[in-house]
Amino acid sequence: MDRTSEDVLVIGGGIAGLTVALGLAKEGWRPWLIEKEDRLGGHAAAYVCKAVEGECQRCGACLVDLALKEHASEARIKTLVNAAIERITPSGSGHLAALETPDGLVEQPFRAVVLCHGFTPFDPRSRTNLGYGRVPNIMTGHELEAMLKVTGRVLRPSDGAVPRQMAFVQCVGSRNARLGHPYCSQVCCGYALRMARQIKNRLPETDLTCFYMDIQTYGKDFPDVWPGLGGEIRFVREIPGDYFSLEGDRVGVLVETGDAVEELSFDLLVLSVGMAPSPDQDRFCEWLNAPVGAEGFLRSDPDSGVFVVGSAAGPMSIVDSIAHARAAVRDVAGFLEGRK
Amino acid sequence: MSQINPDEVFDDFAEMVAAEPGGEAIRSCYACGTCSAGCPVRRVNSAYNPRKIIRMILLGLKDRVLASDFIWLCSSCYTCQERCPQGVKITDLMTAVRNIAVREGFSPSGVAMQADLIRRHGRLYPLDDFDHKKREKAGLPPLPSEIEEVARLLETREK
Amino acid sequence: MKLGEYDKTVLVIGGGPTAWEMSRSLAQDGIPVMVAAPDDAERADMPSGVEWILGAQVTDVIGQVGDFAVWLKAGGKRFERRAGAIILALDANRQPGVLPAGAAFGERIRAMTEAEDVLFGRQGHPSLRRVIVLDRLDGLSTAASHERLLRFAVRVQEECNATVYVLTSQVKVASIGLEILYGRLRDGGGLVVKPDAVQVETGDDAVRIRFRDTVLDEDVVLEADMLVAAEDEAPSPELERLAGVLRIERDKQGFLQADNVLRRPCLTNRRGVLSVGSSAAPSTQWDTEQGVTAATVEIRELYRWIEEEDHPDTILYNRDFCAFCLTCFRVCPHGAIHFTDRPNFLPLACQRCGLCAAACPGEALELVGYEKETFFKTLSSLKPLDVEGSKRIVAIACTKSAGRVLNAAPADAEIRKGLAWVEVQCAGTIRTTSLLRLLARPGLVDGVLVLACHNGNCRSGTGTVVAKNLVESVKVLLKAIGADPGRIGYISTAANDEVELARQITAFRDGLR
Amino acid sequence: MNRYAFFLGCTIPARSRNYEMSARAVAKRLGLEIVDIADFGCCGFPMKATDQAAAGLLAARNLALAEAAGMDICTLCSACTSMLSEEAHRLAHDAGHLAEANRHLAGIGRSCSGTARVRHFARVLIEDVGLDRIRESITVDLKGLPVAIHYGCHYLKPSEIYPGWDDPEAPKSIERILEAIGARPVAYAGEKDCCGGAVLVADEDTALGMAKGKLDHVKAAGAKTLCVVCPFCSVMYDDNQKSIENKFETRYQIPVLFLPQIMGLAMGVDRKELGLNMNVVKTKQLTGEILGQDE
Repeated sequence: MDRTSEDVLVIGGGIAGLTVALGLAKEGWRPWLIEKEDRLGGHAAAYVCKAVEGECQRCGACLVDLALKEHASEARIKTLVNAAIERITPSGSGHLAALETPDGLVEQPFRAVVLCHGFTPFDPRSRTNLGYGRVPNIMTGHELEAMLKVTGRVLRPSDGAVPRQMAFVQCVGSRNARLGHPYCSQVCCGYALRMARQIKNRLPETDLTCFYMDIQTYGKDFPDVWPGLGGEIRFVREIPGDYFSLEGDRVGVLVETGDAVEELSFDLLVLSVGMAPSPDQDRFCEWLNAPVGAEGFLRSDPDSGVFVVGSAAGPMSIVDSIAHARAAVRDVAGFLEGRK
Repeated sequence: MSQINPDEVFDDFAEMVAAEPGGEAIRSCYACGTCSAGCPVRRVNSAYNPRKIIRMILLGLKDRVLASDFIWLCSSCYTCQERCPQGVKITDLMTAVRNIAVREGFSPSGVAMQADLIRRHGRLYPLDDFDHKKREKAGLPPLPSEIEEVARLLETREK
Repeated sequence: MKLGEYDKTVLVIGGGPTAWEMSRSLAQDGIPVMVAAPDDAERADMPSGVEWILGAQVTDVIGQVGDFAVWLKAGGKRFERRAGAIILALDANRQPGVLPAGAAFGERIRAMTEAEDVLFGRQGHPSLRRVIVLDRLDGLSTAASHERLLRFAVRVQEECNATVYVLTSQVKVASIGLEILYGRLRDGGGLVVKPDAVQVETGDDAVRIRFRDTVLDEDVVLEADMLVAAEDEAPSPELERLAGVLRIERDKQGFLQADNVLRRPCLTNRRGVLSVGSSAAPSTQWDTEQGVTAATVEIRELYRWIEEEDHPDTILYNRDFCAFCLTCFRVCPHGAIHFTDRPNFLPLACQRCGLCAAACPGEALELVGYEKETFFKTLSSLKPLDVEGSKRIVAIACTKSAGRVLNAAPADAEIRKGLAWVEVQCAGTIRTTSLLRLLARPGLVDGVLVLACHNGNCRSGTGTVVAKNLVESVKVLLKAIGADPGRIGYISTAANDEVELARQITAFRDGLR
Repeated sequence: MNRYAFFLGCTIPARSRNYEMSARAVAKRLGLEIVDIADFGCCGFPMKATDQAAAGLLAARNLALAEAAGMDICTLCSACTSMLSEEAHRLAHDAGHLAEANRHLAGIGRSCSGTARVRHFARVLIEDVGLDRIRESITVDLKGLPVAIHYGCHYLKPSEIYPGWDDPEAPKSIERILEAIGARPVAYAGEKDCCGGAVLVADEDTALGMAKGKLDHVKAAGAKTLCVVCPFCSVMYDDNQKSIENKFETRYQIPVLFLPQIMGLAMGVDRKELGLNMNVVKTKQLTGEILGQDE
């Protein structure tokens, strides 16, 4: 089997795309890896290490760095960053991709296309009752990640003060039939509670509340973590109904408490936004007529050499994206080798 | 302390509500509390609690719900319905439950009276001579005292 | 047993669906498979090219990837086979949760597995009006157990058309498809409640359950034809035995994969010994599918690696200093040392952490590339820059984490101010003498840092702990001789943890006298 | 020039003539031709609780009348707006429902095709008249009169029947009109809260309690008047203000004006023509301040 020909296009240089490309390269293939941003790593590269007192919390964010390291020493992958896809058209038994690269337009036929375009964080602006963008000091979990990653601290956007009272609201944009998101985003309980633990550990006087419906079991250490969390974080099994601004740019919410509706207020409120299909999905769906699954994410179509991997295929943690991508290597290689 | 007993449970009550226009999505409820937290009525009168009402229906507490006063407390402001993450049309659901209650013979006098007025006059407030004079004095155009066509429409329908 | 013969056959341990999927996946890729099935139930539709050894138990394993000698016990006989790799693919071992006080299993109260037989078995579906599924209420259920719980509940609903009540504390739907399954349960009239204070009373005609409905804040008493106790995946005793035979790490619960993201999806501490599905962790169908397929990819890569690259010795052994104390054999996290009349260091199994060399009391071992003399030379050649107003620090950094951060940081970055460092394969390989040599350079070095990976994120598993203990012991030493223990410090970090690492290094620097 | 079938419903012609008068006055000044259709009856809203199918039929009948007259409906009452819009929405999107409605309408010799468009007076002002023309019509400087806006519920919700209209969670439409006429909308807590009007029949205490909460916030915010666009809301805040003051032993004296009443003032329309003397809470002092004279 001639593996020197460049037969497979991997779209998206996030953890899934990197892992698939590396796996295929190890199998001897010469995949193209195309990324629209100017750097590889995707969302996960912007996530913070959530270790607490030297204990890894199994978030997997550091695994991206490993993949990048491996990628740097892998000659078989042809990597294009800052590159866009003009379009993909059927050609013979394969796909002809027109790629907009920094050094001009490139047309290249591929037998297989691996879609690793990832997800897009749910935009809370589309549910205006959440007050995001309208009420000061309401931020998303992704914004909190970025802040911790860059500064190592949590500060209120409005005045840069250290928040004493913080709240997380879970399932924002997830488990939501109204939005056509009939899925749990899988990662939000993990990232919110891991960050909460880290914040609590660095600033013990911070008062943390978590509004939720169901806490998902994340990571193998959950049985050790969960029972104790109650002491560090106040868990309220309620989703607030109203979000508004109060004196001193505090965030007010109305919450059902069982016997009354209480107004609670916080210095900072974090919306644990979930994963939504990437806006790029529609184009790929059209070009490759890949099927869309019940959850609204693309599905693989192995017979025509189209594979959807990682969070492009559905909500997935970093660790699960890697598992999915490792497994995909076999399917893609199998296709290229002419096996099913 | 009150307790819900097996003999209060009608397995098909939720189905009955789901079959009524507006009640379709009731089973999608996650009991997340968004509705109750935002409810302006619930804040003033804790007897009204949309999440509890939905739970009672899902549990099948037919008599308790239909004979209650609380189903008549919804101000139909749609705050909950606009926000429900599961697309439960809570306001419309309350209308559905009220309709069932009326059919089963429970309805507050005021509500029945309103319906009766409209059936008879086609208006909630039939205009009497006093009203006509007032309107004339205010330079407002004359209007018919009642709209008998409405009565006819409802009769032909009920036939 | 003899080693040194490369064999591609993969030994799959397990006799159920997971093992079957695993062997089929390997067979499809043309990899010879031998399955050691603990049970002796014949399986129809056996994948072709798969040798299925029924009632087999693996009793002993030595060797390295591509070259394992395996002892099996089956049909009363004990015999040796060879394998290139070993995959643990045992199915879930399920245990019902604890019933509330006073309740006991019987006609009307059954564990889910049993209930499945009764309700969907040959004798067809008994007509039921109501079924209650009682899950554990401590919130520790998993997506795996709830995938099964929801499937069961939906099936009862659709096949026995009964009303189903599910009592749980947290609905676990963090796996593709589960939320939709949960929706199907609700749409079909199923009700999920998150109760407090559950009591169960059994009568002859029905089972009654009393609980506090946390939404209504009232006590509810429900009557049902059957109460079904949900089950969790628990590690079987067989897993514990195999962990010993194969010398692989287990997680806190006892599953055959350490709680370490570097091991996911299917790796263990031993190269060529893989763990998939319920052998590694409570697994949903999705988890198992990914694990099985990823394991196949792993095997393909391992064999290619064995064939295409040369594998020189990784450990230099000096017999004169060896006390045959087996320390190296004990500390090796990767099962890379096979002890005969002497320790044999298996190059295909060794992952070059160097823990054995560091632990060897006679200093009879050296990790190639980190020989004592040359390493000490590097250490003594370390010259922290004399930055105005800054203390001088020398660090020994794990190449997997801190090394990455320091190399990535620009030369003028705060984190590198007055810092010189040397990288090691694992912080656990640092010797006391190395640290003392560095500390013994006052005027040149103000402080010494050991930079390791976070605990639970160490490739060699134990390296982090070893390094931390080492630093503690040196502190004690310094105290004992009246020196300042503040001169040495331990920091753990990750390759993407630069901000926090910088903060801690600065804190250490500022703490130096 | 635009013509509209003017839908008054039941409450306005009998109980809120000041709303009707001011709306007609403003419409005249802005060149809106509003046509009275004598046969218009109850919108159906009050029947919803008893029999939503019958309620829908009443709405369909009114829509049929508007269709026959070939005009869009312009409403003043928010309840009417939502009832009629909801039915129009169903007739337009549910063929089965349309057929069913026509089957019954045939009994009274009427029919509808589900094309009738229903909009609230304020929406017509913004969409068809436009803020510029409203600005041009201003003759009296309101000097940033602090006004608290009560949007109410049915003016905005359920949003699915008002495609392309204001955001119920952060409404702006009335604010824009008031700014255009030189008033100053003041934010206050609980701005989106319901007046409680629909609960009045079932439980007066609850209804009044809801209205009280609003009045407290409006007072705290220092607004000089509360602006409403629905007769039910007016009943709660204006007609019932006194009883709320007595019931809860407090005092507000907050004039409650219909949007067109405030607009009329800015257009220099005479108090009487705007029916300002019919408001329950006296408006003299307020208008005096605005017009810079003590009448």
